[in-house]
Amino acid sequence: MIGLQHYLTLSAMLFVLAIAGIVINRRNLILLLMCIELMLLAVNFNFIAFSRHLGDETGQVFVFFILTVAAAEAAIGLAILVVLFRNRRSINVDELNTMKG
Amino acid sequence: MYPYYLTIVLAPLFAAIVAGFFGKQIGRAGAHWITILAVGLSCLLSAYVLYQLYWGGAEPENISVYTWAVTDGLRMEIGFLVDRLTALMMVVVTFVSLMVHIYTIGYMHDDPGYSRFFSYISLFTFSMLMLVMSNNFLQLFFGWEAVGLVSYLLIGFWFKRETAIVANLKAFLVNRVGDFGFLLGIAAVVMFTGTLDYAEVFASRDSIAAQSIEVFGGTAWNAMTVICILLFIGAMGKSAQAPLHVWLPDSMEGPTPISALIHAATMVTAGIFMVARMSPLYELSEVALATVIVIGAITALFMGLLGIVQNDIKRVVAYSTLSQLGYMTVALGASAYGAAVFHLMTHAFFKALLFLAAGSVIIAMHHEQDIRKMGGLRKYMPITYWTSLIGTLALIGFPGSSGFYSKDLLIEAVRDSHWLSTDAWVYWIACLSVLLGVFVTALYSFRMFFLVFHGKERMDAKTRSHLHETPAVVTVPLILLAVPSAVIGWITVEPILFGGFFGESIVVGESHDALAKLGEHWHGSLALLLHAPVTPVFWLAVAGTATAWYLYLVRPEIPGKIVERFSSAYKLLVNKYYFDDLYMKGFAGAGRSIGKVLWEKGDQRLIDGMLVNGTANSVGRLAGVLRQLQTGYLYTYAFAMIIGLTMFLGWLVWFR
Amino acid sequence: MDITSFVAAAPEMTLLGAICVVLLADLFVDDDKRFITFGLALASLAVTLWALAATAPEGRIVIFDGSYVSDPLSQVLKIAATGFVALSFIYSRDFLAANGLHKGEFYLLGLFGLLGMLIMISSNSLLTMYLGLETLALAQYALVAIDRNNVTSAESAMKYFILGAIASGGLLYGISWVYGVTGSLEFDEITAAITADPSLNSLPLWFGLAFLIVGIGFKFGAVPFHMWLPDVYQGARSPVTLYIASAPKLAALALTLRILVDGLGVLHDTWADMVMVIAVLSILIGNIIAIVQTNIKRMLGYSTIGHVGFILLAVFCGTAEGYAAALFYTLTYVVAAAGAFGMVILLSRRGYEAENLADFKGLNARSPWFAMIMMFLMLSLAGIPPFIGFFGKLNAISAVLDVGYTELAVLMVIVSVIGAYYYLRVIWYMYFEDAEDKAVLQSSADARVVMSLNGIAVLALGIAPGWLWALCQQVLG
Amino acid sequence: MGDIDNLLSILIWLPILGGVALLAIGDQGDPRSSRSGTMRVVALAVSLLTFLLSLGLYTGFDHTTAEMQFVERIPWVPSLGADYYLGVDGISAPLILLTTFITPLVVISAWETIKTRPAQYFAAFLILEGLMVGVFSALDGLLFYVFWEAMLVPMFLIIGVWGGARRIYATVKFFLYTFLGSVLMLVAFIYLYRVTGSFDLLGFMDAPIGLTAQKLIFIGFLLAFAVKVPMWPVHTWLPDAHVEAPTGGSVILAAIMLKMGGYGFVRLSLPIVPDASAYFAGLMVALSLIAVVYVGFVALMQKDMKKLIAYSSIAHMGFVTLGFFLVWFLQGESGAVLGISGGMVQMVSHGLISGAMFLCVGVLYDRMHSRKISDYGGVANTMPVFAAFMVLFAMANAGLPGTSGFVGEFMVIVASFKANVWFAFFAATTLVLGAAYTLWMVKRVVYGEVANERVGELEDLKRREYIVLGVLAVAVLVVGLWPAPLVDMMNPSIEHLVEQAVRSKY
Repeated sequence: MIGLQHYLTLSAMLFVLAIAGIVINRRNLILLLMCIELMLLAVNFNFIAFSRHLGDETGQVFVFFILTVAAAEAAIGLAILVVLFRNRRSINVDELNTMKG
Repeated sequence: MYPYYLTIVLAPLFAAIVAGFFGKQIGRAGAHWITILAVGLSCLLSAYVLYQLYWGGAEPENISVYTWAVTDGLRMEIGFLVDRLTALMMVVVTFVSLMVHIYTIGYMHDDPGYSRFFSYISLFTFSMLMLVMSNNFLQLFFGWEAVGLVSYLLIGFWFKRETAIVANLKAFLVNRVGDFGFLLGIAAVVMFTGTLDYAEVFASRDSIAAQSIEVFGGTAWNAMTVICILLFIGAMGKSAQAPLHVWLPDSMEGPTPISALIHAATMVTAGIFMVARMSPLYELSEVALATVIVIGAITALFMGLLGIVQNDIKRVVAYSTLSQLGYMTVALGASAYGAAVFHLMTHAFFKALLFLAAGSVIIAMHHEQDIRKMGGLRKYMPITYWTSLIGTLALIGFPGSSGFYSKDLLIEAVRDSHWLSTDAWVYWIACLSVLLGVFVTALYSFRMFFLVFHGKERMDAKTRSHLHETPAVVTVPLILLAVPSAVIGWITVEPILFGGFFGESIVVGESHDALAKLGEHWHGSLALLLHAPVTPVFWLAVAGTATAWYLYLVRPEIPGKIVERFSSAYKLLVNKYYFDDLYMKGFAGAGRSIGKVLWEKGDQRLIDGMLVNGTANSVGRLAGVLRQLQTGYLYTYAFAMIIGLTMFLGWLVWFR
Repeated sequence: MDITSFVAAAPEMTLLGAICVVLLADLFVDDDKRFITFGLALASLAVTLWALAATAPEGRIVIFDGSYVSDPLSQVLKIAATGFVALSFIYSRDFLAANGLHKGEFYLLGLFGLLGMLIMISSNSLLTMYLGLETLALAQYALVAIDRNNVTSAESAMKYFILGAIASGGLLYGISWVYGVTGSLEFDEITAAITADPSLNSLPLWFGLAFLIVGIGFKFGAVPFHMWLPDVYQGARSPVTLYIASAPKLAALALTLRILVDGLGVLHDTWADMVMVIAVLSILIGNIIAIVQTNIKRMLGYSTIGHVGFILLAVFCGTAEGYAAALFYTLTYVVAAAGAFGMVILLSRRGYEAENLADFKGLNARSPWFAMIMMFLMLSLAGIPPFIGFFGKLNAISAVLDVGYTELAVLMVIVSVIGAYYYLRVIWYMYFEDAEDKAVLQSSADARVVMSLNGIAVLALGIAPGWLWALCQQVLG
Repeated sequence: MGDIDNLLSILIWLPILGGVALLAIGDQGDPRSSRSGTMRVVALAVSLLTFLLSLGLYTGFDHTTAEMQFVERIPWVPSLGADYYLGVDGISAPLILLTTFITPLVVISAWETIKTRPAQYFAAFLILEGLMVGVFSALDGLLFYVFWEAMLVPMFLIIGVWGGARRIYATVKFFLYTFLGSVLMLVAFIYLYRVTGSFDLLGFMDAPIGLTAQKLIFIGFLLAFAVKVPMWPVHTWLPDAHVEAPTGGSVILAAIMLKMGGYGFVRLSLPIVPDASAYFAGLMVALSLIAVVYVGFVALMQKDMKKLIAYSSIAHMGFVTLGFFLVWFLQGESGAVLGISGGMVQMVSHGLISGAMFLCVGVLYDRMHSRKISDYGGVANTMPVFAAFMVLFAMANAGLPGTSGFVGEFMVIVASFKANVWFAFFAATTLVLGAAYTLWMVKRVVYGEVANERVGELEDLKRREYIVLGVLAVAVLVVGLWPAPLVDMMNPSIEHLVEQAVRSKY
């Protein structure tokens, strides 16, 4: 029987994967955006699992909000990416360090 | 009498202020007139006060002028205690001061600092009067330091001379060493009596003597001994007793009038006066008296020896002053306070005379002070010659002169002192010193006298052509001082020493009273004079004079040979027993080195370098390291967040 | 639930309506008449303020099924946030116009950001909070990137976005756990649930809590979630930095107080230690690294981190006085910080951003008045009396001492000495050094007047701080 | 004049408002011309008016009571229990008078020597004056602290803007050093506020506090006050600050700001934490004596006149702290009041003397632009009047009786002898050391042949300088010759203080 903890574990793994992707990836910014989406999905997973477990719809409503916001976030993220690329001709994470110290 | 006292004190102060601040307005004549008139007035009134106290039957007065401050039950006042001791000092001070004022007109005639000089010596008169008239320790210290200040200013009067300004700094600092002890002594007085007033302190002297104080752990010292020795340290500074004597010869860098006034007649005797004034206290401490007499004996003999090798006319007189101050101190230590004060008085006259005469010679020699370049001045300066002779005879204690009475009786008092029965070694040190001192005194005095006034004329031709007697403003004071130098002893010895002149102002313990013992055999001045040729003192003086005559007039080549023969002893004397080297290179040098080490190593390197700037720098370095964490890379930033999160989680799981 | 209860949410609605008006109007405004948009934006803020004043609640009103709350705290924070947004608009106009950035977007994004803040401030559930947070965050990401031709802006926007997204992801993850454990998103109900069943107060809930604190720490810029802050402060154009540095701090405080106090107040024992750790790290690292900065925006960024540490230390106390101190500190800090960034803008002109410390050299010779104003601001930030920043520190330290953490109080004061150094450096550049740049200041009269008032305010508030402190105590009493 | 209401408030705010007015007036015309200006006149007028009004503190002072006088109290930050609470007693009133007395002199001394931004210069001093009066009159801890810290700002600017070559290092060091010292005092205040529920200083004095807490509070106070005094070993900011500060800055710093440390000890440490004060008394005395001896030696080797005077200030302030902390060595005996009186008189006197010494150096510096002793020599030849003043003040600095410098030293030495012979012994070394470093400097600067051409071209005192030094000289002599008015003013308060200091509070 697949129980709550399995969902939670899966979601946690997704979350960790997302974070690992952000920390380990040093090449492409697009990948970072994808990792962020993954992270939000992990959260959604959690919410739905809890919602089902508690028998309470609020969690699922929250998921809809998250999906909407995620879309907006992706839009803005990509827009910034475009601006960045226009200026630097590169979306390499490794080169994003003109400010430091 | 109170208005008189105030006038006596304030007149010189007023004159000093006028001459000092308005010197330009009143002109040179104005400056000397106002100060002379003021000091003359003080002198007259002082004489009147003395007259009233001795013949007029006036009682000693103890008056408060104003309250300086009161706190914690300690009254600090300014006030006068005028008794015969004070009155005598007042007369001596104002009289010598007056003479010096007059003399200065001639001596400082061409000096640009003319009115300043008059202002200073008037100010000195004021300070000295405050000192002697004080009725409490605070004011005593005031006067004590004020005369020190004026002495400082006057030694450095010719402030362009490097030697002068070194000398005045030295004088002030050495005096400060003495004052260090003096002030602690006053603090001790306050501690044991809770008051600064002489009368109250004297009244509780028995209770002081009954107390003790722990200075070094475990050793209890008698309170009276501590107080008296501390106070005497002050006197050692001011009265130039060994080893705090080094400033006095150097102080001769000042103009000659002040050498006469301050560094011979008055200020340097302040220490003697102070101990005499404190006689009720000293009488109760054998240890303190022993200290006093030993220090005095050492000074009397060894400083006299130095006089023999000096070639500067003023320095010879200065060493003679040191030696004579030593005599007075010995008398104090022998509880013969009266003899000390008596010698103080006669010494004031004849030593002022000698200095002024020396000054007269210096004027005539165009400020040449080396006696090797003089000689045969007798025929050029008869007045100076004769007055000098009187002074010199008084100094060596030639029978009949004032010095004879004071010194002879002083030595007798020492001989009869209680020390023979209590502490024999102290007795013999004192006796031998004062007796040998007589010979030494005669030797250096007449050495100088002969070298200056007799023998070959060793000055250059130009100087010789200008030699002549000095003007009246110089010679009149010489004559006026020569008179008391010659006769004052004869007249006053009986009343002062044996007539109970000091009354209550000097207290001597029954068993200590050597003068009283002498008094039992007292048959008058004439008897003493006639008795002189059978005393060793007389023959020692004669021997000294004869030696001087032989060595410096008859066989002038011998001294050189002696120097060659005893070169190490000579070197010791010429270098003044190396005291100056010890102080300048030793103490002053060590002080500077300590200062340098503390400053450079302590302040700059340790405190500032390591602690203060070190802390600041390490914060700066830390900042430099920490900023490296901000790499600029996104993944580092994210990683930092993850670390934070992980730490939270770890803490929650394992430590919460 | 009747329609009248919506009145409590009137400020947000009014603002939203006004935003729509501005949005539309701006379409018809030429570049050279952009002041119309500026005016309309200010008017929107004015209307919002009016709405705030008109709907001031007596006590605590909860509407929208417990998702929205209006209470004295929200009133104070909203009024302040609106005011600071207005302040940043006024300071920014000249700079934007001079640098070809004077578009409607700046104002619109700013207003949208404000809307997000108002929502955060009034949120009574985790959902509302998240929505408000994202509204604000998205507006801020866009604002940072507003200068499309500026490479550092783009870089900092990217950093801000990525890290912000991680933080909100973490926050959401935490929310999901809190929701899962307590079965509710509303703060009141969360508290009620935990109180009813103390066994809930255990690891799963704490797990969520930790993630929430990550979100809070990021929003505030507390170490170690602070890394974005210096880069964004430095990289964004000065008006944007000003915007980010001022009003959103109030929203962040609301975030903290609503979640940690309203929602999870009963978990104080658990979150206090975490908050303390990040607070202590913040005051240390923020103040120390600031010493070696040469860019004033970056320096102020690090200094912000230090100040955040103080705010969080006040929150850490978990007492009403501590929360009041946090509120007081935030309000007074933002006044001074807004002024400081405003001064950076004031000194800038076409194609030249006065963002290096060296640009402040000799300001006293160029303009004694503004040098003095800047000095006031710096002294206030350094916590020197009689400027208001001192009282912020005083209250925070007092609150910390009250809960018995003397060592912490000592650390706080010592760190403020370290902090004083870099503020003093600004003053010494202004007063003791000679000017490298002798140009006359070119800003409009209104900005100058507001700037002056801003500077005087930190002094005046410092001389009479009583009412503000009383207000803070009353609001959080 | 004693019946002006709110006299203390006027003394605080009049100069501050005057300073603000000066800033508003600004440098009219060419600031370089010595004749420019309303603002100089305004500055002088305000400072003189403040001084005249402050005389009301003396004339209206009740010498018989230890109670606070001229009290003003209105709520200030009621939510913090802090009041705008002012008042003076015999301890603070003389220091306020000193402040208002010195400030006009500083204004006059800077009349034409400050050429850059004179309006700001004068304004800084006036504002500083107000704040300093505030420190001395505040009876509320918070108010006290506000004035205490705010004071740093004008001084920071004064040193930094008008100072010498290394002014920035010096002024930042000054600021951070003193700031670091005083923040812990703030913590102590807040703790006391927590205990008593208000910031009332008099309330602090009556509150019972445990010994451990007292010790911690004492340390907090100690750092604040020891840095200000400054006591060894936290004194190193002072020489730097003094050397780099403009003349006026040095004068105010030495004459008044250092006094705040001493004032703090008597106003706060002794009465508020008596048991801890007793506990630390040995340490305090030791530090004071180190200050006297160690710093005396250090002063001897200084090559810079201002640095020398700065070090001598440290040594002299050592007497102040020595006098204050003798109380516990004199339990049950008289002498405690004497020691504290001595310390207080020493503070006033040092204010006059060090101010005068710095002004003297300023006079030379204005002419030669050098503070190095070796650049001088034989100044007396070209500046005889100046030389006279310099010697007078040097003698006062060396503690010559008849000058104010003697009074405090005398009282403290007498009191310390009662406490312990060795205290007195080390304290009295100042007689020698003080004279040595001061007079050695005088010898090298004032006396001797004209050292170089520039000394040969020196002009003697201008009328303005003459007035300033003359006024100070009179003050130094008056206090030295008749300290009774000063001592009487302080006595009841000090007796009360001793009672407070010897009781136990836990």
